[in-house]
Amino acid sequence: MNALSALAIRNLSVRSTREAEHHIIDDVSFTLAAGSSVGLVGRSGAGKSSIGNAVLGLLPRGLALDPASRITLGSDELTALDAESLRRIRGRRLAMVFQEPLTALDPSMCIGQQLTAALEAHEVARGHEADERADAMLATVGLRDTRRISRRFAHQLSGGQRQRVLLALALLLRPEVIIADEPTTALDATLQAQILDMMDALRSEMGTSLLLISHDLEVVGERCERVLVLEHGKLVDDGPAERIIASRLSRGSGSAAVARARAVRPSDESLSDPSVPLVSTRALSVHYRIAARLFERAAFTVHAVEQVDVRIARGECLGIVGESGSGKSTLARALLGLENPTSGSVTVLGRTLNVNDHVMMRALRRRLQLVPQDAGASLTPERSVRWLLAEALEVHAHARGAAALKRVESLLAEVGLEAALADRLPAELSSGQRQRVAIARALAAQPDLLVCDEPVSNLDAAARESLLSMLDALRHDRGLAMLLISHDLGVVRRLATHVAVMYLGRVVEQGLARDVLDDPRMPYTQLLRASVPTGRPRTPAVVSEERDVPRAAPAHGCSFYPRCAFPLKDEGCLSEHPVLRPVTLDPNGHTVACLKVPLPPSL
Amino acid sequence: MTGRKLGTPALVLGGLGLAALLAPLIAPHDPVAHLDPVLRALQAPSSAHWFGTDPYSRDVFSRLLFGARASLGIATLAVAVALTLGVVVGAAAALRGGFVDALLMRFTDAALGMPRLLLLLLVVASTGPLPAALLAAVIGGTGWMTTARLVRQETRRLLATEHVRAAAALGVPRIRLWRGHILPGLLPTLAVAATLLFASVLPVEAALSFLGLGVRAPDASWGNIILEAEGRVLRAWWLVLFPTIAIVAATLSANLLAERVGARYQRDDA
Amino acid sequence: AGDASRNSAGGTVVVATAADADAMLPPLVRTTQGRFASELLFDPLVEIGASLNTVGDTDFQPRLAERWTWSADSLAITFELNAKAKWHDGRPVTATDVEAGYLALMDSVNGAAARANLSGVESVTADGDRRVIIRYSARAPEQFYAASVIFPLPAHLLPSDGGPLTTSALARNPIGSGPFRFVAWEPLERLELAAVEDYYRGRAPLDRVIVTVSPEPATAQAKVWAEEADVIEIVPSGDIPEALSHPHVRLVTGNGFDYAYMGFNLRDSRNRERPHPLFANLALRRAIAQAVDREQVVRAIFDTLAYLANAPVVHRQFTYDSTIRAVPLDRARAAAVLDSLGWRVDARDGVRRRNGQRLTFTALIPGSSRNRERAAVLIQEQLRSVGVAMEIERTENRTFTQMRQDGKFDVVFGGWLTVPSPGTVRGTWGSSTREGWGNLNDGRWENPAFDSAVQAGVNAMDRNQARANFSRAYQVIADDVPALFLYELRPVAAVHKRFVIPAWRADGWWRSLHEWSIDPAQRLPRDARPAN
Amino acid sequence: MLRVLTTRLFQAAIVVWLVVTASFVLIRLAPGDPFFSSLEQAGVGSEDASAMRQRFGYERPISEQYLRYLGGLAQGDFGWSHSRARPVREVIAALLPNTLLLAGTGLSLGLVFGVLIGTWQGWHAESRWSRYSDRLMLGLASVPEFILALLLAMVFALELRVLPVSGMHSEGVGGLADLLQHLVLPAGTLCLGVTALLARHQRSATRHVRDAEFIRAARASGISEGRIVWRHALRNSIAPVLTVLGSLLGTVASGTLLIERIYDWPGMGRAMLEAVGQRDYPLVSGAVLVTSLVVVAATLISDLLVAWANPRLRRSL
Ligand SMILES: Nc1ncnc2c1ncn2[C@@H]1O[C@H](COP(=O)(O)OP(=O)(O)OP(=O)(O)O)[C@@H](O)[C@H]1O
Ligand SMILES: Nc1ncnc2c1ncn2[C@@H]1O[C@H](COP(=O)(O)OP(=O)(O)OP(=O)(O)O)[C@@H](O)[C@H]1O
Ligand SMILES: [Mg+2]
Ligand SMILES: [Mg+2]
Repeated sequence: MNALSALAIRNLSVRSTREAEHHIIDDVSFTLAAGSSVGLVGRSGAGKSSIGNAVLGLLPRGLALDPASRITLGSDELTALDAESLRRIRGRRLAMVFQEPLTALDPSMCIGQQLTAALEAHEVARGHEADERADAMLATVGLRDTRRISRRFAHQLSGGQRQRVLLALALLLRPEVIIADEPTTALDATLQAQILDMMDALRSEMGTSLLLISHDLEVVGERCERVLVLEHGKLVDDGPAERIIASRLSRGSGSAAVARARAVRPSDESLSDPSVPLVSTRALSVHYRIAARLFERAAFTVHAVEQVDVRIARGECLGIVGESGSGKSTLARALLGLENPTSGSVTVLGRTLNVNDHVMMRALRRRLQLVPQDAGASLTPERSVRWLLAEALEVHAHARGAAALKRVESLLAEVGLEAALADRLPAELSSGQRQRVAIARALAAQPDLLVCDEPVSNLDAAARESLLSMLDALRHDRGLAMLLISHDLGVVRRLATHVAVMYLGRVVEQGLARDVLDDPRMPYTQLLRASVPTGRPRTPAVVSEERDVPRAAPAHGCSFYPRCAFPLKDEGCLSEHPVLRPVTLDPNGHTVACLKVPLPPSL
Repeated sequence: MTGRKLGTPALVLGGLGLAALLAPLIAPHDPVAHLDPVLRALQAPSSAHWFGTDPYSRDVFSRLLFGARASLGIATLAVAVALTLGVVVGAAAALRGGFVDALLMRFTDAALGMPRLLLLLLVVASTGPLPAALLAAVIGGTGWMTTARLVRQETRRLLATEHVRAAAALGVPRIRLWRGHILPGLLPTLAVAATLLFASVLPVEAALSFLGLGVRAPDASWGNIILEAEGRVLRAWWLVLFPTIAIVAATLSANLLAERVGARYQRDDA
Repeated sequence: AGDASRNSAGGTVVVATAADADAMLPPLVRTTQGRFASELLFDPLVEIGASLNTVGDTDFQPRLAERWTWSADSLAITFELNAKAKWHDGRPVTATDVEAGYLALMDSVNGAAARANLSGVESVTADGDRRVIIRYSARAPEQFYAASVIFPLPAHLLPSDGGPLTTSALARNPIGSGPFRFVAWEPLERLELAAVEDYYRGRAPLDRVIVTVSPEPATAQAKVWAEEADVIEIVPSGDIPEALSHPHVRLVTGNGFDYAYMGFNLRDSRNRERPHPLFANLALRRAIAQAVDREQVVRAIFDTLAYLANAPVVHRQFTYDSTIRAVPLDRARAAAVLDSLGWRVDARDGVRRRNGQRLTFTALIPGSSRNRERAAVLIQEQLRSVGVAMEIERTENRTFTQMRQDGKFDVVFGGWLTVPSPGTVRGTWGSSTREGWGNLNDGRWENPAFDSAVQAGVNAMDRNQARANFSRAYQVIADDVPALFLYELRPVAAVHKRFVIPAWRADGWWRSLHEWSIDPAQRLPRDARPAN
Repeated sequence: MLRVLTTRLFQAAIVVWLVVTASFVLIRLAPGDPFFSSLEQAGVGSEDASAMRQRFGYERPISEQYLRYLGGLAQGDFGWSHSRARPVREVIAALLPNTLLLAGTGLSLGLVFGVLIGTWQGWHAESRWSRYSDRLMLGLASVPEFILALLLAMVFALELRVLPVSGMHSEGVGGLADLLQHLVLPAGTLCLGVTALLARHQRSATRHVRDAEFIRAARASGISEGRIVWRHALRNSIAPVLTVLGSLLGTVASGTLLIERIYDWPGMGRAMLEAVGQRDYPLVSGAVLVTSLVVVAATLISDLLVAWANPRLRRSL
């Protein structure tokens, strides 16, 4: 073994305690040299997260480490350590970023405390100093206004914000080894690049080693020197990143390259009938009032969605893109009547939504379905997959009893899951598997509008591709309307007919997908597109955009002004508030909320 | 975990139930017969009377067997009433929210604030002695409030979780939502509440016979066997010890059985 | 006074009871506990002697009245007050106070029990400060006894506006004339009295009398066993072994004034105008009496600590007669009579039936009396053996009393606390059709022979003649079986050994309390004289 | 939150009114009245009681009595307690502190022990000691309270003679030490029952939280096991205990009845029992008023605490 190895894993095996013969991880050995970064890839359900959990000695109930397994951190044999020594190592020398941010945060402790608790646990800092360090760390992962953020609870954050809190927790103590399990799935490309850069910097400065678990071959290719490939719990390949990524990217099935290639296919707009929108919003705003303590009057208000007008017609797919925390999920939920609008309205099939009208909401529920961002947490933990899917079928009277139970298997097949998983509880699935169960559940209702909030964030390229094609086919063949939220612009381009770009709760650019994504006018949209990973090693020279500068909207004028890199930007941007204006002659066409974008000549 | 057998607790509870059913066959003596109230009263356990005799010289062992019928029957029924009321009120309050919630919970507060004794006294005053089934209903009807508050609290907690919100968004109707997605999460709490109810009901039955509400003389119940000791817990220990053991054994095994059945249910839900 | 006598004096007696005094002022008192307190605080004019004689003035003891003289026609008695007698606030006891005491007793608002005794009194008038004259409307054997129920009250402290005594300042802070003065009263918790230094009959050796109330009888006893209290008035027979196991406890057996009975309702419980379907029939009542082994009931419950009662009279009443014969136990006869009445044993449940109707009835018992519950259950089992099904209905006390007064029962397990005067049977067993009689006769039994015998007994000026008449009445009631008389309690009290007790009075053990003293060698810490 | 609170206070007033009204009516439905004597004493007639009834207005129609009672309440007059021969307000002022002392001590000790034991049991749910102690708790919960009370009294006060049998003070002794000695048994009995009850709830809840992902995540950042248990797990599992505590506090205000009776503790429960027995209408209503106030306050506090523990429930109570 490498003398310099920071982490050495030998004969790691993990079994399910229920079915002793079921090996989740089967005799895996590898090492992680100090300062190196190694990618761990494999299909969803291959066992990647289980390796991470096993290394930390934190396998969930129901999984057990084989006694022959050896895990060595530096010179310490982790499997032989007592609880207290292990504790000292965790977080301090060995950290992990959990795959599902929502469940990994304590729901009843504000996040600032969760960070300082980690500092205090390792006696690194306490009291005021700990607060300072926690705030600083939150700022480093791109969270603004950290004082306020740190007083919030997990459920008051957006998906990407939560993920960054987890990252902050892992990076806080500058550990020797970081196991990052899909650490950037909920982050936009710019942020993703920024975070990964930071880890690279840690690697070079501190000799930190990184085990990066990801589906995103481009990211792995960009950031890792070596790649491990896991299949059904077995290590099937181990080699330099260039070779493996290149071969995988170019391989026919399940390749993201295919997705990319196909994504260029112009979206089919023939089905859409813009005159009768299925859903539309008018000046929709959702504000959250936040009080940190029990008897506090709302300390401040978050304008999560601000004056948004969007519309989706049958057969259309509206893609929503925007930075983490820009209000995408909130908009989606408000659209479905799951969030009370502060002002404005949502109209579904000609009727204005009223959240408190239970009769109306019940009638609409079947027609509007959601795949939530935290799909894993949306499954009732005590219910088996089969039960959950059968219920969805029964509730909407598509099938009952035995028929429903049978339909379950075809539903599972549609989302690429084996029928054998049907009798598992959600906790016994991998994240990607759970995500697909959530999608299957939404599809079971045969909705008219499907809202997918990051539906494929935890899926490998093959699963992702087959899912996307299935959704596209549904849209095409059955006129399914969709709202698609994703950070992966490739995915959006692949599926969306229209795109809305959100920034700080507002839509700042809107239009046909090809117009907006292929020819973005707004500087913000251009920025989003810039740092999409390529799959090739990156030169760290590329300086990522400075997020530490205040991003809060200025009191007047364009809220993007401080970060705007547009050459035409000037003082005038601060005097007037930009509204969406068409930049083409087509009245339903491309609109942009920028004062400096040139208008079409006739206007 | 799942392979856990229903074993001992089922055996104990089954045994108690069986003993209750077969009491006439097993009991060595007529449970109400006075053998010799002057010479054989209040005898400590011996080979002739395994559990001793009471102040009327009745055989305690036989009374215990026959008393199981009344006590277990009343306890089970009372728990069923209290649980049903508690669950319905608690769940309705949490699910409907708003005005209904306020109404039901304040009613619960009122029921808590109204001393049980006063209510029971009214019952005595207006109806006189009650048949066992009604007695159970009265005990249950005055003991549901804590369960209601628990059910409401837990339902509200679960309503705020991702998975219940997701199920609601899916369009699962409210009652079904509660049964399918909230009840499983609530079940452990409910199981605890139910066994504690069961444990609390048996003594209540005993206390009630003070008011003339209990099982009527000369019929036996575990509670009134204890009362025959008239507080002499040390001197007439056999009158206290054996029924108490019976009560504890019944509660314990009911609880363990509930736990194990619950563990099974969690797996076999499909 | 010498320090030496002070040294041997002193000490505290703590009395544990299950119920508290209902009041402190004699006209307001109804309970035994109330009598305890009020009779320690207030002295009467004269007190009945240890013989409990109620006829004439034989054996009556002077109290506030030092001496008395009868008028020639015996229709007036002049009482001379003791010159040293003082109220606890230092004022002397005057004749006006006696008047006030009498008026308070007669005031219907106060509802004093003793009013019945005073029905023959025409007036009570002061004659100067020290002299009181009681005038009577007619001669009666218990004329003097009536004077003994009068407790003078401090006229100067009575509510001047004529407001009710119950809520007056005096009721809450009674100023009396007895051997102990009032210190504090937490109703239903604790009462404290202290010795009066200049008591006209000599200061009591004890310093303090404290009553603590424990509604739970077991607790009241436990206090005595743990030396937290010194006296408990009644120890149930079942607890005698426990009491004997504590070396510091001495048991005192006394005589009581309670008797208990199983009374039949002679009227239909739903319609009081109609006779009771079962118990209007004497043969049936007798059959039931023959089926009950009362001897066994009494022995089983009390061992030897109660007498078998045969009539509504107790040993300490001078009319007690041990020759009264109750219906004897004879189950074979009972069965034969029941058979002849048409009640045949049914093989299904062993209960007799006539025309398909079961021979069953309910027995009302009060929730608070363990003894009577015992008796009921024992009799229930005995009756079962002759095919009679008696259901027991146990109710809370007030409900019991209400149901009983309303005649809503078939059989009631009742009990009466009597007084030395035997005439009280007029109220409890006399015909309610007679003026002033039978107001407590809830079973509505009526028998002219009984009434006239009692009347003759009450009017007899001679004790022996009275006895003969009452015996006749008792035999009538025993033969007519309006009730099965069960037992007369012989209460056993437990007292701490350190007390030296001169006598234990059957009509109120506290009557000798001002003579109790403590053996100095056995003092407890609480016997130390209070700092103040 | 403040709005929610004011609404709750308003509702509380309605609850108290409701309970007082109900008790007012109910107690009058029971046979007998304050001047109806249940004495079995020859010579005591009942005709004299009517004068007293008249004086206290018990012969008027119940609606009129009710309005007069409410009118009195509005002026802070709770009426006259017949069984204790003093104003109801004085009775309550004297007894309520005693009950609160007993209930407060018993409940808070029970809370501490129950939560400690239950959390430990739930955290180590698989261990043998956890299972055994759980059974012990359940056993303890099913032993009738009065038996427990009598047994403790017999053993500690009569056999071992280490503690006083009853009451709040020994005759002739006073002071805090004496009071505490008297408090041990009743509070201990109460505490045992409460501990058993709360431990069972806490165990079940802890056991459930133990497997949550965030607990694993906390371990992953090296938080010590103790902190995980007492900071993370406890806060996420305490809600059932808090809820039960809310109703316990309420019932205990009138419900230490048996304990107060057996240990002769001069408190509200004992007084209420006697007041009901003696049909002391004003005292019953007054006591019920106080208990319902305590209940309302207790449930409100418990709801607030639940909201504190679970931020997702904060928008309403
Ligand atoms: N329940 C809530 N209470 C308070 N603030 C909230 C709540 N939910 C979301 N927010 C805030 O509203 C803003 C928008 O959140 P939202 O979840 O819509 O973002 P998003 O665009 O989906 O981001 P991401 O890509 O990170 O998922 C964020 O700043 C978030 O912190
Ligand atoms: N408790 C369990 N019992 C049985 N099987 C389990 C259990 N937990 C996980 N599994 C299975 O183990 C396999 C590996 O799961 P793991 O979460 O490690 O996958 P993964 O590679 O991280 O997948 P993803 O990319 O979807 O997150 C999956 O097939 C999952 O179904
Ligand atoms: Mg995973
Ligand atoms: Mg989101």
